[in-house]
Amino acid sequence: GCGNGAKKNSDTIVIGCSGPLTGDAAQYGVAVKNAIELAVKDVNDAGGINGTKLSYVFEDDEADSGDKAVNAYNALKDNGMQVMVGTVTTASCLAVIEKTKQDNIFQLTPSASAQDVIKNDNCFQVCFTDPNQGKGSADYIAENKLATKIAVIYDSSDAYSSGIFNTFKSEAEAKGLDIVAEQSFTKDSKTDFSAQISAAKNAGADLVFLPIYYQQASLILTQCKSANYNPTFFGCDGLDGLLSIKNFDTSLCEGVMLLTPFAAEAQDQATQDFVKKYKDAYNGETPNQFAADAYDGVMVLAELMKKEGITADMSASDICDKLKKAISDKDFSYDGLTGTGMKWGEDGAVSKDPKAVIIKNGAYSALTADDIAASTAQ
Amino acid sequence: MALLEVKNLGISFGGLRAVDEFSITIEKGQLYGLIGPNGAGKTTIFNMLTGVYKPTDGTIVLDGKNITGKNTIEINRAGIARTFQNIRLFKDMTVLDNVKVALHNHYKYSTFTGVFRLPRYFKLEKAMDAKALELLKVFELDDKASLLASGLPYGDQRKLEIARALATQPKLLLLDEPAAGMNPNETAELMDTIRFVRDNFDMTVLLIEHDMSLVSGICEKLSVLNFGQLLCEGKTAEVLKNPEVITAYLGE
Amino acid sequence: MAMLEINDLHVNYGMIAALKGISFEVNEGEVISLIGANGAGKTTTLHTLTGLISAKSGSIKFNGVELTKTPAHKIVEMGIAHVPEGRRIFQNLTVLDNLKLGAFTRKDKENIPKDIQDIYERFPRLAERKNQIAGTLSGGEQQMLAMGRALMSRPKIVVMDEPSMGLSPILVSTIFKIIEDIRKSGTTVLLVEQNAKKALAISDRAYVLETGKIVLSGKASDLINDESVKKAYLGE
Amino acid sequence: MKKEGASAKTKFFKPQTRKSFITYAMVIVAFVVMQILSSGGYISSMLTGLLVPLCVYSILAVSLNLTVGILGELSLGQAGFMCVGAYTSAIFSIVTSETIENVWIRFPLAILIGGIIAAVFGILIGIPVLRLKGDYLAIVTLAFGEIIKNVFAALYLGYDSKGVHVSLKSLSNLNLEPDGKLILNGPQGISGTPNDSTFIIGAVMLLITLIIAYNFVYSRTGRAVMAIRDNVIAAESVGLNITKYKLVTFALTAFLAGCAGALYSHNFYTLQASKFDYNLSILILVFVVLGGIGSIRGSVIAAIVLVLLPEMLRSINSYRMLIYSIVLIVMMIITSNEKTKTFISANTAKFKALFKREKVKEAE
Amino acid sequence: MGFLNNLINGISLGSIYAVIALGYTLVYGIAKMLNFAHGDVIMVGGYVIFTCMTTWGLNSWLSIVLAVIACTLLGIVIEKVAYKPLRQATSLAVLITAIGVSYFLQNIALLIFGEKPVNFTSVVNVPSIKLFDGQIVISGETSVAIIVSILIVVGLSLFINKTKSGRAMLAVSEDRGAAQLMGVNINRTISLTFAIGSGLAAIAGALLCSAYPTLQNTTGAMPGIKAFVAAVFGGIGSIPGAMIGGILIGVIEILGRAYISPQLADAIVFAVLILVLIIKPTGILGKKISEKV
Ligand SMILES: Nc1ncnc2c1ncn2[C@@H]1O[C@H](COP(=O)(O)OP(=O)(O)OP(=O)(O)O)[C@@H](O)[C@H]1O
Ligand SMILES: Nc1ncnc2c1ncn2[C@@H]1O[C@H](COP(=O)(O)OP(=O)(O)OP(=O)(O)O)[C@@H](O)[C@H]1O
Ligand SMILES: CC(C)C[C@H](N)C(=O)O
Ligand SMILES: [Mg+2]
Ligand SMILES: [Mg+2]
Repeated sequence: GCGNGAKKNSDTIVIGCSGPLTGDAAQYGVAVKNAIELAVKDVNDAGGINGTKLSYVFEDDEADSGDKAVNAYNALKDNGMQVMVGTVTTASCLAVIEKTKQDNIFQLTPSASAQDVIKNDNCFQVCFTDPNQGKGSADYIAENKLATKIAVIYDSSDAYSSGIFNTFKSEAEAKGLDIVAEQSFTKDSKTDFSAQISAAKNAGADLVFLPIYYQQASLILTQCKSANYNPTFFGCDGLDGLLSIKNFDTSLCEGVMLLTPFAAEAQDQATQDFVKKYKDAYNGETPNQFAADAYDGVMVLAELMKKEGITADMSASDICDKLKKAISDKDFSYDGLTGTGMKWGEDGAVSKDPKAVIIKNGAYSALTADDIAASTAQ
Repeated sequence: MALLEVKNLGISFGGLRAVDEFSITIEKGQLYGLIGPNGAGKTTIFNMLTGVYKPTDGTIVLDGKNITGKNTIEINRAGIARTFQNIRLFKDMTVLDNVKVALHNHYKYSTFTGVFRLPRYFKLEKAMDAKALELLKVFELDDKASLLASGLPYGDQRKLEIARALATQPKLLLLDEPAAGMNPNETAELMDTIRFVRDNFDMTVLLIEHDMSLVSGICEKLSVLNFGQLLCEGKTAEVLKNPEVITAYLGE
Repeated sequence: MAMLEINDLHVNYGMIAALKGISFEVNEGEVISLIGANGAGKTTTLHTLTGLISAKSGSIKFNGVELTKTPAHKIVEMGIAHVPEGRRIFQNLTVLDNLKLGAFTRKDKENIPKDIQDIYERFPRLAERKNQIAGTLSGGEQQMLAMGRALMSRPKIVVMDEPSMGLSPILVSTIFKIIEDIRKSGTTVLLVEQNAKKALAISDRAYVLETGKIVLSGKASDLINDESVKKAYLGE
Repeated sequence: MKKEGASAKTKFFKPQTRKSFITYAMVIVAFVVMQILSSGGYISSMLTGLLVPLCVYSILAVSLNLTVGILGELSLGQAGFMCVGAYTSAIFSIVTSETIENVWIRFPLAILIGGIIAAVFGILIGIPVLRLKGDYLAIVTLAFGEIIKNVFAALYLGYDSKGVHVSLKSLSNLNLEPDGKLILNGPQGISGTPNDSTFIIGAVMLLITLIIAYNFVYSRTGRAVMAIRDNVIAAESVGLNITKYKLVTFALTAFLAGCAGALYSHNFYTLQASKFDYNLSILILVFVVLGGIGSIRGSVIAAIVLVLLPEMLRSINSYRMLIYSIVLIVMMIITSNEKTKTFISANTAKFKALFKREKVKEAE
Repeated sequence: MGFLNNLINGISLGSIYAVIALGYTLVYGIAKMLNFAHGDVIMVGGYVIFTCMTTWGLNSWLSIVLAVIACTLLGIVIEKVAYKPLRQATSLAVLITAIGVSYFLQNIALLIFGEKPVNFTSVVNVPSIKLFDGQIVISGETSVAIIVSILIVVGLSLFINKTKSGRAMLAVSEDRGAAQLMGVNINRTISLTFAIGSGLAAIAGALLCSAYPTLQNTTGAMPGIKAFVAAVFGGIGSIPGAMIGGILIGVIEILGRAYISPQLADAIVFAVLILVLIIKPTGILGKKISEKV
């Protein structure tokens, strides 16, 4: 560890996070940043950590996988970060995990979902691990006999998307599902999906699995419609946000199924409260699942800190040692926006139940046997 | 044996027969002039002699070696150097470096030697500096050696081009309108320089020029080109009296 | 009042002073020569005149209008045409297109074809090559094109920078004849020439430029007999 | 005039030698200062973390300047060469991390391998492409860089008892045995690269790069390359082999970029190919142009300033990149506008004259 | 049938590239600069239309007209502020400034419109054409894009060859100094070029965002690069070349994706580009400019 000669604000406990605030992926970084701000405020309003206030610092890493991510991390350290709720994306996270390990800083990423992110013992995730989602999706489709012929459209240049795809594929094979079309796109060509759609259509796929983000998914839905192709669409948490795209014809989403821990349109009180608070604070924006993950992340931390009696003058390393143990304690569990009874193992992965939801009448609703019957009947 | 023997050279551009059936023989040590109206094809002949254009017909033999159809680099190595009608210097390099570049094929050391500055580098660079300065002195450019070529006045640029051509140590020097843009005094100086070069470097010179004072002052023989074809050739004084040459080219 | 009045003109290239305060004038209908050695500043003078480079100080008045503050394209409209050193023809356009661009500022569209015919008569070679890409013309042909192009704007005054450079003797005579024709047709000419003898022969007056300063001026017929001019510029 | 020429000759150093030695001295001084400061704990983690990347970007800028400034060709593929160097050297280090334990042997080897393979790529792309000029060459180099990036991003590579497995499709197509070792994981890139890069190595590499660059420029080859830049036809007419020298320059640029890539990849545990996109190539070009085309020292200074700038602007977060862009435009205009350029050169000349006079006085 | 479908998809993607490439090539051909900010002007056009239609509820025609006006003005302003001071500078310096402008536009848009992508309502209400019982569908956006790009090609060619301003552009593209000597107002001509180029960018923005209805501050970047590739492919500076280049790039991209490998489709496009340029170093319709020695 190099000189920790940074200014240290001694009366608050400083949470740090880095994520993209500029560039292509800025929306994810901003969502997480907003949610952290909201959560920190909520914690402080409720009396802070045994009286000590929380504060946060957020740095732009442009979702970079190299020096920019490390720069952002170092800037956080210089700003007195004691615990990290980050980073937002896998790319940047992989670039800093060894640093947090060296510096012994506790790291709880809200949204970086690759498996490798949590390979060190000081790193934990709020979101699902990509392979889990891939496996979960394949299992769900197989168990509910949603389809016989499946097409996949994924982003081969993205770790999240190809991570899910890789495990989905092997699990699907194991479960005897028939993947008739494996179509990918890349970061550089993510607006035109005509070739992928026509491949899926020609292969006669009746379900298209979309382990991608909602923005591309919305284009795929639009383009499928104009290509006269109406399969069942199935996706993961990345699809959350579909309904809140400004000015998007949400009727196209009718019948889209997804496995997600969070849905902004869900009717439970906690979600409703959070969504309302978020909308009020940020020009009526609807929070996506990463915002929810980040909110949960801060809340989990606050809970643990209270329990461990963390104070502002503790060193990052001491805090890390305490929180590491506390979070993977068998008795610790947390009920949050993205799941009830969330628990963490020593591997750093979270165990929580994904909800299978379907978009019906412009809102999410839990997936029922009837829905499944209806969709397979088509 | 003649130094340069060109037989039946010809080239076309699209439909235009720019040069046709052109032959010329130049003896070693001669100062030979190529004249003719604008657009007659003089520069085009230079371009074929130096491999810029590939002739469609004919042969070019230099010092007994057939160089027809060879590329510019091979031809330069075989012994022909030239200047250009529209000056082509290495503008962003110093006067000295312009000449040193042309010494390239005579002072060889590898890129590796250069990058790691082995002793050979220092030895050869020193020799090149000396040689280049010696050449520049001939053209009275030695005190401008460290200036950028682009900053030189027009007349000096022409002289530098000749110095650069000489540095490749050719057997035959082609000069394309060396006196263009010079006033009579400067032209007279240039004539002395060309003679000096011929005598002291054992050079053979073929030049294109429209300035009759230079042509009649230094050329021993002339070929006159008109519409791509040889109009006449012979001793300078005689050619300049030829009535056909007078009507086609000289006027009055 | 003279048509063109240049007063104490200074021009710099970066740190280098190319013109160090020159003054001269050109009257309507005259042919004026500027002579001088290489690098004396002749081209620089003409470039400043037509606005291609800007003056450091001094003034240039054309029929009373200050040119140093006028943008180049306005200067052309006012009736000054420039045959630049090195020709500067449009390399990738045809001969005809080049001539048409010469008439760019003209409002009398209907007369343009006739003027093109006139140019073709003066330079028959251009008529033969009217559809050739100008960049592939021989040097002499390009010079003819540059002159023809300048005349297409029907200027009040033509400034010419070494128009005889690279031309065959017969064409040099032609060019000087054309210059005389031009002056006869009422156009004023400001001529920069290395061929001082010929230039002086057709000029009314001349100025001698040396390293950015005018060192001598007077009637052309006087200068041609001046010993120092003879020695320095006429090669006698 | 004459006098000056004579006295220049008697001077011990040629002006170019002086120029290069000043640059070396600047790098060494900067290195020593940073070392002292960091050992005293006076610099922030951020600056400490930036030291190696600063060396990397400086090397990249200097090497690109050889192609852009000395050869005069616009290349937008620098990131591609860097990517090749970064990946191949990292693969080498991962594979050999157990067999060659001595870092001082392994890492230089890795850097060399990265550089050499990148140079091979440089030649491969160079041969067909050198017929092209200007913007056509630029687009082809950009295309080449994008191809490299896309292929590496799609590449899965691993080895097990049965040998090496490669796939361009997906992890499962790799058919790796459970005990196998995965080296390249498609878009997730490469991970587990030993962190061998240190500031010392970076600074030494930068110094070597500068020496190579300066010596190259002021050698027979460099002169030939500049002649080609200034006038191809004239260069041919004095017998220069155009293709050869273009290739040599291209290969050298690629080699140095590859070495920089190696330094870069060994500064992180993981690396993804998406990093090496055309934006990175453009960024490096920005360094070169802003530092002054053909000015090697300028490249280094511009690289350092422009890498530090956005980091310095962190406190204004959302306006950071906006300000950066404005600064870039303004700097470009100041350094390239005729009027401001004359103004600056006039004033630096005055300043220098003043300085000289004082020196003379001192001497007296 | 599948092939036909892919071909049509390729043409529809390509026709969008073509419209963008036309603006690119115009500015390049005349101002002799690679305007890297062109793609971002497209993005601005998209946002203007979005604001007009969605926020203010104007109709699509009016919105397009407003966007064209806005982008034209923007083009002129950018030219005046950022490029004009660099008239005498190297083209590389101008290129870097253009990159600065590109960053500037992206980040200013980020501040104004936020980081979240918005969904764009298509400005096209031409019905799609269905062939073979709907097995092949040509969307309205595609037909419009093709027609628009043809109109632009014809319009620009006529403008350049037949009008006085057009001839001024030709002269400026050849030799600025000489053009000045002909009485051409260089600044005005370059401004006009930027105005037209940016106006075309607004139209390209309308078409791009209609066909692929999502819009964020980086929307223009990648299509800008692809269009640059298309312009070079067709022979940069050549107006019909830009159109042909655009369509070919689109078709190659889609066919590559469909028949070779979706992951490597971009790599394939670039590889084909390299191949074509090796065979024909000035692009498909680029004229070979040989230098007379
Ligand atoms: N690359 C080319 N393409 C087409 N025509 C050409 C080309 N090069 C030369 N020509 C034509 O060939 C003829 C001869 O040109 P060349 O340059 O050899 O003339 P020249 O005798 O040198 O004239 P000058 O004395 O005016 O320089 C001219 O009519 C010219 O237009
Ligand atoms: N672009 C330039 N940059 C720097 N110096 C220049 C530039 N153009 C001309 N000069 C210098 O300015 C001085 C005057 O040059 P100018 O071209 O006006 O001379 P000239 O009388 O036309 O000569 P010539 O007969 O050779 O055409 C010369 O010393 C020349 O080197
Ligand atoms: C915020 C998301 C884009 C992050 C994504 N789950 C990742 O791992 O990269
Ligand atoms: Mg000629
Ligand atoms: Mg001159």
